[in-house]
Amino acid sequence: MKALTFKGGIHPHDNKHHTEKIAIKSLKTPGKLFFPIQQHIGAPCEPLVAVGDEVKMGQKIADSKAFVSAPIHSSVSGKVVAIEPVLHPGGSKVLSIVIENDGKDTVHESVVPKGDLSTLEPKQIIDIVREAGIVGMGGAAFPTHVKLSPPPDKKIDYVIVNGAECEPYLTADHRMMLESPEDIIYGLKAIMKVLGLNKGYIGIEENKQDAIKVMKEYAAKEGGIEIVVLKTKYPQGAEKQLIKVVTGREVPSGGLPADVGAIVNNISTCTAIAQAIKTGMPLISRVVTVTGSAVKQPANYLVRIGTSFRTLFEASEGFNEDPAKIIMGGPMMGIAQFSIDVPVVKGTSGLLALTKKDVALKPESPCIRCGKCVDACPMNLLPIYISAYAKKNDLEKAEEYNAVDCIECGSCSYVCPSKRHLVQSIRVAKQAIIAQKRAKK
Amino acid sequence: MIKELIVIALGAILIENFVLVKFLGICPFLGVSKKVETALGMGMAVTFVMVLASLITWLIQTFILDYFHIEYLQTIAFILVIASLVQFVEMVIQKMSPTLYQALGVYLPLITTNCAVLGVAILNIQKEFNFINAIVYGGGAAIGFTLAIVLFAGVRERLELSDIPKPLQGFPIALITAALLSIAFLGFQGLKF
Amino acid sequence: MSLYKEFSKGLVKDNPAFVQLLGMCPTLAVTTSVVNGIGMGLSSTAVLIGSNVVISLLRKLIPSKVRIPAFIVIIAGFVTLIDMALKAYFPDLSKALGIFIPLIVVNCIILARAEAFASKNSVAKSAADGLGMGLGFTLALIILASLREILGNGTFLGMSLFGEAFKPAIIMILPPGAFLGLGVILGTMNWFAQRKKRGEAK
Amino acid sequence: MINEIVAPVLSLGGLGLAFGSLLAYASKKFAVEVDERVPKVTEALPGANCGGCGYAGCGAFAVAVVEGRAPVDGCPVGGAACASAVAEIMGVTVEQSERKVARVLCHGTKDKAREKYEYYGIEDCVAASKLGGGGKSCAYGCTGLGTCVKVCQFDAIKIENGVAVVDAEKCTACGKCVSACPKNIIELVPESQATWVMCKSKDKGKDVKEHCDVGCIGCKICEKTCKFDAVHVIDNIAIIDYDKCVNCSQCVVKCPKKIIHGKPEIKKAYIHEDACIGCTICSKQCKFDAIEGELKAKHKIIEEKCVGCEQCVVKCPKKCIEMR
Amino acid sequence: MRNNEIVKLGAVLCAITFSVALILALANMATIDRINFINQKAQSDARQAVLPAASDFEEINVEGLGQGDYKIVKNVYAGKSSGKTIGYTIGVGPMGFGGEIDMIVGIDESGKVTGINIVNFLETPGLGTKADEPQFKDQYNGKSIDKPLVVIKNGTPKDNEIVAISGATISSNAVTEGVNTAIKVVKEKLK
Amino acid sequence: MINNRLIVSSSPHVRSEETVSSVMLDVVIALTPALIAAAYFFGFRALLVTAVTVLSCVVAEYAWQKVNHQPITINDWSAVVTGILLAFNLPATVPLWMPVVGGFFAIIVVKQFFGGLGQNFMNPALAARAFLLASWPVEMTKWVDPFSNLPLLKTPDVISSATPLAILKGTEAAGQTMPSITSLFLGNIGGTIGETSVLMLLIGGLWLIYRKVISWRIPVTFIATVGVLTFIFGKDGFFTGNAIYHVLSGGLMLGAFFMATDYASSPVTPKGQIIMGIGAGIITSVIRLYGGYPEGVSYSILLMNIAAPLIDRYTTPVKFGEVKVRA
Ligand SMILES: Cc1cc2nc3c(=O)[nH]c(=O)nc-3n(C[C@H](O)[C@H](O)[C@H](O)COP(=O)(O)O)c2cc1C
Ligand SMILES: Cc1cc2nc3c(=O)[nH]c(=O)nc-3n(C[C@H](O)[C@H](O)[C@H](O)COP(=O)(O)O)c2cc1C
Ligand SMILES: Cc1cc2nc3c(=O)[nH]c(=O)nc-3n(C[C@H](O)[C@H](O)[C@H](O)COP(=O)(O)O)c2cc1C
Ligand SMILES: Cc1cc2nc3c(=O)[nH]c(=O)nc-3n(C[C@H](O)[C@H](O)[C@H](O)CO)c2cc1C
Ligand code: SF4
Ligand code: SF4
Ligand code: SF4
Ligand code: SF4
Ligand code: FES
Repeated sequence: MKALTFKGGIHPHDNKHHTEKIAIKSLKTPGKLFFPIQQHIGAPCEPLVAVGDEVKMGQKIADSKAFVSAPIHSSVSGKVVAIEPVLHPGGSKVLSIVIENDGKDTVHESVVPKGDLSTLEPKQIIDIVREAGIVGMGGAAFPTHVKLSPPPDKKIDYVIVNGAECEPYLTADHRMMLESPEDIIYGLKAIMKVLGLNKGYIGIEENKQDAIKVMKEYAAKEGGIEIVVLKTKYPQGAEKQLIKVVTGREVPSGGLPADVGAIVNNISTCTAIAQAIKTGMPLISRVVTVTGSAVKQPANYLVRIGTSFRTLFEASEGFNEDPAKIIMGGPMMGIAQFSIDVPVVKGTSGLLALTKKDVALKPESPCIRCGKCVDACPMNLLPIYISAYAKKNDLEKAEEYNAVDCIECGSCSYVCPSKRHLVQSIRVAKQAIIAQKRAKK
Repeated sequence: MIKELIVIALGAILIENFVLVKFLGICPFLGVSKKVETALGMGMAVTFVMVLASLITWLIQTFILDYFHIEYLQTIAFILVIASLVQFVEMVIQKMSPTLYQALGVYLPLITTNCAVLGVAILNIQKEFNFINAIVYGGGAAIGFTLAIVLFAGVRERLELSDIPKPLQGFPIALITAALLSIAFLGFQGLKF
Repeated sequence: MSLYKEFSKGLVKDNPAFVQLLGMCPTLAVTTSVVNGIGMGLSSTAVLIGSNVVISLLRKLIPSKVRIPAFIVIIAGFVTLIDMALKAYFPDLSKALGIFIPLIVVNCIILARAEAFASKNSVAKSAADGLGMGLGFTLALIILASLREILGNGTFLGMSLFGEAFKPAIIMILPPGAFLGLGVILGTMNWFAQRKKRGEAK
Repeated sequence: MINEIVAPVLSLGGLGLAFGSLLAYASKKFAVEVDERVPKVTEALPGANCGGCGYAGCGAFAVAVVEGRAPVDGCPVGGAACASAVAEIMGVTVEQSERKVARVLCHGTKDKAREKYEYYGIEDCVAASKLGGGGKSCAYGCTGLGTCVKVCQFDAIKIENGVAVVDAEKCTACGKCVSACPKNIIELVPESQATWVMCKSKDKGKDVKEHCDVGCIGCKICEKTCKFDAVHVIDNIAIIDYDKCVNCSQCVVKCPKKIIHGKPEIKKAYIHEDACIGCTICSKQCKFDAIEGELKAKHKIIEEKCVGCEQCVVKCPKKCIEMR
Repeated sequence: MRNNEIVKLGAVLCAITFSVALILALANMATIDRINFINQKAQSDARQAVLPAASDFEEINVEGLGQGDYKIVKNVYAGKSSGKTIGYTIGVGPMGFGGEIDMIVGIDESGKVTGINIVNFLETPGLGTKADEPQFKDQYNGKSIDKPLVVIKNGTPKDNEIVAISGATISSNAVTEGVNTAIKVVKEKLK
Repeated sequence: MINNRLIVSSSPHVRSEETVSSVMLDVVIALTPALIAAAYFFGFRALLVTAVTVLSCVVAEYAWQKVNHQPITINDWSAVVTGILLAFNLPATVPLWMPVVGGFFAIIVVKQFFGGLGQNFMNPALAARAFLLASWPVEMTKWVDPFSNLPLLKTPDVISSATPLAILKGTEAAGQTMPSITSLFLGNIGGTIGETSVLMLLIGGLWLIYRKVISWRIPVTFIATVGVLTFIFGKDGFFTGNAIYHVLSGGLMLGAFFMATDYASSPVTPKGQIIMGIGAGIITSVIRLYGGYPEGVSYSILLMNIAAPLIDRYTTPVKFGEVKVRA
């Protein structure tokens, strides 16, 4: 079958060779762990514990009444030593529960298998997912139970598992597909059950042939699951592009996947769902790729949420040379860090330490109107103009050029020969426009 | 016949473009060209008035000035007619169609003191056009004006995003832009159909 | 003293063509040669003085509601007079300036001065203002025309300046040259003004 | 011969008459009401079209004023003179409000404030502050990338050594910079208000010291010093209540970090004895016990104690106290 | 507006218009003769220049001017000397580079071009305007009307050849087209 | 563990290797074959003219930036590209002061007055050519046959030969015959320095497309439009035109591949680029068939440059997701 793809996009060096062949290692975290009360899109949680309380592994330590939110669980057993603002990978300080690990991993009594998939009702599965605090692990950390509860007027007919992992460097999803394919299938089956579908899709980029092979094998065993081979191109894994490739439908501007009857979930999200049903263990750990040319021993780790970045870098034996940039996530969409004393959160898919040479900070020069950004934009926008008007603070014009449709994929900035900070300026304008609209309402 | 009219119209639009070659209507060209929309509005208003003015001044020239042999009163008669016409049109539009007035109204007073209108009226007579030709020439000249001003406004909108050296900002760069437009329009010289 | 002030402001400080940017069409169109520039400038000056004086005389008689049409008629009258005089006594110049003589009517400078000055000031002042503005306009035309004639034709007032070796840039007496010349002159003026300002600030 | 005169006169006159009556007729037939005050108000406005009034330019504001939707003194740029001109056109009176100017509440210049990372990106405070609050390690300080400078139409702000500084002379209090600053550290303050805190950090004292040499550590010394109850430390930062503050500068003097801005020169009160009637109002007023004198006797200022708060000047019924 | 106000406004405007018209009428009477004289003299001078032998000119009506092959022909005058027609001047307006070239061609009874004169044109200064210089214009003098004239770019001209102005072939062609048309008028219409 | 201050920026954190100078250098490389052909056919004088033009462009850029205290960017090669392309638009016979004037006009008036690299709305090299052509038409239209052995420094005093288009147009008929198609293709004909060798220009153009410096849209639509229109509106009635000669002669190849594609002055939207190509093709054909000049490529590009901002504005691509919400 021919690999499918979308219009626009770019071909950065994928740099996955550092870690794609390295099996996932489980990592223990002695010392303190940090649990920010907001690790997801939506309402922040309220702490359910107080300083001095003893907590167990898998115990819910923060929750919220809001629908769009997800509870937080302790990933270790130990004692709450503080509840205070702590630096979050997002860049600001967020109220966090600090737990001193006692190293015993005493499992909380609520952690029990939830029953057999075939007997569970859709409603029950959604509750399990919510209670397990599962959020999208592809980066945006949107509460998964919300996605699984589409409004009744929106009939969902496509469930797509996102195995594109199109970001360079990252290999967490890739390893996951090789090492726990049955969990992925199980998670997908659970979602299909919730939505009453008997067909599901898994989209995988061409450059992960071994994963395609393994997934095909396992999918064949189950039936009703199709592996869609995608062309290796960034941002193949972006939700809207993926849906277009798999279903031929375009998510309308300003709309949600549900508007075209689709829902997309990340590979790791599926395994988390599988875990939550099979063992009852909520989302307390995830796979993080630690890589980049400044890292001595790049690796994929299964780590507890709340572990400090520092611990991960120490596990990788530190740095070859002083890193110029530390990034949480991939190089295209990740967030640059100014400190490594921040905790792994539910959305942490990778940690990159890049050298000065990798980040090549060339100075910005005037736009030469080469149009490469226009060709690269997967959303068919004109980054050159949005950015120019954004920089003139002309929000009206920026909106006219559809600034709010930008998915901030970074393709435009990547290709720009003038090294212009296109996405940054577009993002600022986009946020200002959205804020302005909200204020008007 | 038709061919002749086309030649007259194309000549007025491209070869002898009122603004870029003949230098008529420079004030609105420089003044009302910061935005494409307003430029288009101005162009439309000018077109409307120029066609109407061509028509009426031709009649006045033929049936009054020539008839009484008082051609020397041409200037004064024409300007009177144009000024009244513009004002009249303004009032009518304001009453009849507020939307059109919003679009055109603000430009109308400007047109009174616009050489292009008086210019076309005088040229019609100088070129000894007949009635139809005069109207076509008026329309062609006006479309030429509109074309020039809209293109110019497009370029100027782009200049808004450029780092024009400080001393050149405003009028100087507008004039230099017009010079470059005019150079490009040299390409239509000598066009013969 | 004050008359002198009314007169001199039009020459440089409030120069109608270079500073107020009025009357652009004739400025651009007739400056292909210095002679034409002078002719146009003086004709406009004559109209300006005439209309300023008459309007100032009549300023109390003309009701403000009809002042604009009245002004236009008066201006047009003077323009026609000048037109006749040129045709009768300077036929060559008349031919060279062509349609731009009747177009003096719509030259914004004249109406602007009538409206902004003559209709509010005494006869003497209005005459001084008209003379100043007119000469300022003439001066501007001469400057632009010299630039264009020298560069574009290698002559000044028709006299050859450089001899055969100099190949004049014809474009300067073509339409683009007018825009370019005026643009560069205005730019240079701004440049000096801004440099002066910066110098003062320091 | 007659023809040569009559024909032109009649035809031109006829034309004039014809078009004149057409217009006269049209002006009746097609008359549209416009409020004459709109152009007048527009003329009275400064014409900066800055939008500081909240309307789309001066013209829109003029319409709003005439329609009664906007206050006559709604133009921050024109100030009192403009407000009274507009008021006159509208036939109302206005109370004079004091001129305000913008002030930047941060003095953490490059040499005083530390940086947490090296910023690479567009020169824009909003953009930078979205990246972990900007390069400065203090989350509350000026990022110094000059977004305020760009929005100021009046050339009234400059970046000096990494911090924005307002030129009070040029500032028109249009408020553009106030809303543009992502750090919310620009405030519009009455021009005569000479005392203000040059910091907005809500961090704890220990953290503040780590980030910056000139940050408010929340020690409350100013709060204790102020005799007018005008300064309070709330959320670790001193905040002055400008309604209560009399610019006595005592907090300025006492602040251990020297981060409260005060008036440039402290003057002392002086009582013109010949005019003093000994009413004792001033001595009762003085919170610093700097005035001595018996009832019905001439009063005197004790220079060492006077801090120049001017309260006696304000209250003296005979207006015989002067600052020198 | 009250009605008597309208009347007043109208009266003022009328008064101004009347007086201006009156003054202009007087001025016109003062100058019209001179202007007419100048215009006529200019025209007859122009004709005289291309047909020096004639002393006065008389417009003759020719069928079909301004149409078809004769589209560019504007007028034809017979040049007379002592009452006898000795030649013709033909006004033609061929299209040059910058627009119409308004010119007069003189042809005498013996079938020779006696001269051309350019009255008005918009050719590029320094290029096309060289067409009005004797160097170029005089080439036409004495050419026979037997054969149409041809423009060559360089080399030595033969009998019926005209050397183009360098860099302005279009203008040269246009002028020659004008002359050829004039020749055609004389050959086809006046013989 | 970390000793230095980290760098923080907005995503993306990696950038492609392409830079402004690498793009411009590609254009220089693409122009080299045509330059070699020019040297072969017109001799060293062609090289000399090119060198003078390039030098004056670079000097003009340097001088302007120095005087205005701007960062010096002559090492981005863009002035060199402008210089080469301007030289390619001049006859090999021009007196050497003309390229100097042209270079300064191109860089200072057309480019720097408008803010420098990428901000000029008109093609500097072409605007300068039009400026020179209008200023000194005689010098600018003195063509020589190939291998004429031009003197190096003296302004050659030659008799001009005709370009194929002039012959085609018939203005300068007088017995000259059209060169063969092979000569046209190889460049063995009269014309400006860089326009004659279709073969070499094609090689350069394809290199640019291969390197993704330009897209196919403008050149292909431009050339195709000229071909179709000149065929339809032939001299002897409809569908009799000599399209092959029209396509292979004049500056069409040079213009279509190198000048209509100039980034700064052409539209950035895909549809806009197609409109640019077609529009330039139409204007070129109109000027060639009915205009005062034998050649219309340069004016057509200049005229489309003027329209480019408007084209861009009205051809905003349909954004992803611009579809109706499923009912
Ligand atoms: C405010 C908001 C509301 C959302 N509501 C829904 C929803 O109702 N159904 C759904 O399937 N996804 C919903 N999403 C999830 C998005 O479709 C998307 O999966 C999520 O934002 C992560 O996408 P990304 O990683 O491509 O950015 C919502 C997202 C946001 C930000
Ligand atoms: C530019 C871009 C690239 C993305 N790439 C991936 C990817 O490679 N893999 C992935 O799982 N999600 C990726 N996402 C996130 C998806 O759009 C989508 O949010 C996610 O697959 C939804 O699953 P989740 O809610 O389980 O995370 C990307 C998003 C964007 C905007
Ligand atoms: C601005 C400009 C003005 C020109 N003016 C004329 C002109 O007035 N007359 C003319 O015949 N050619 C003129 N030309 C030249 C023609 O376009 C054409 O190049 C020329 O006629 C052919 O060259 P040749 O005469 O050397 O064969 C002008 C060219 C330019 C660029
Ligand atoms: C594909 C391409 C084509 C170019 N064509 C031209 C050109 O025709 N004329 C020119 O002056 N510069 C050209 N340049 C150079 C550069 O873009 C030019 O200096 C800019 O117009 C200056 O802003 C070109 C550059 C590229 C990459
Ligand atoms: S404009 Fe937005 S969607 Fe388009 S390439 Fe840039 S970042 Fe991606
Ligand atoms: S890629 Fe960069 S240089 Fe090219 S058009 Fe876009 S912003 Fe301009
Ligand atoms: S005051 Fe605010 S807007 Fe101004 S430079 Fe500082 S942070 Fe930026
Ligand atoms: S400093 Fe601020 S308030 Fe003052 S004028 Fe400038 S933008 Fe307006
Ligand atoms: S002078 Fe011509 S429009 Fe103003």
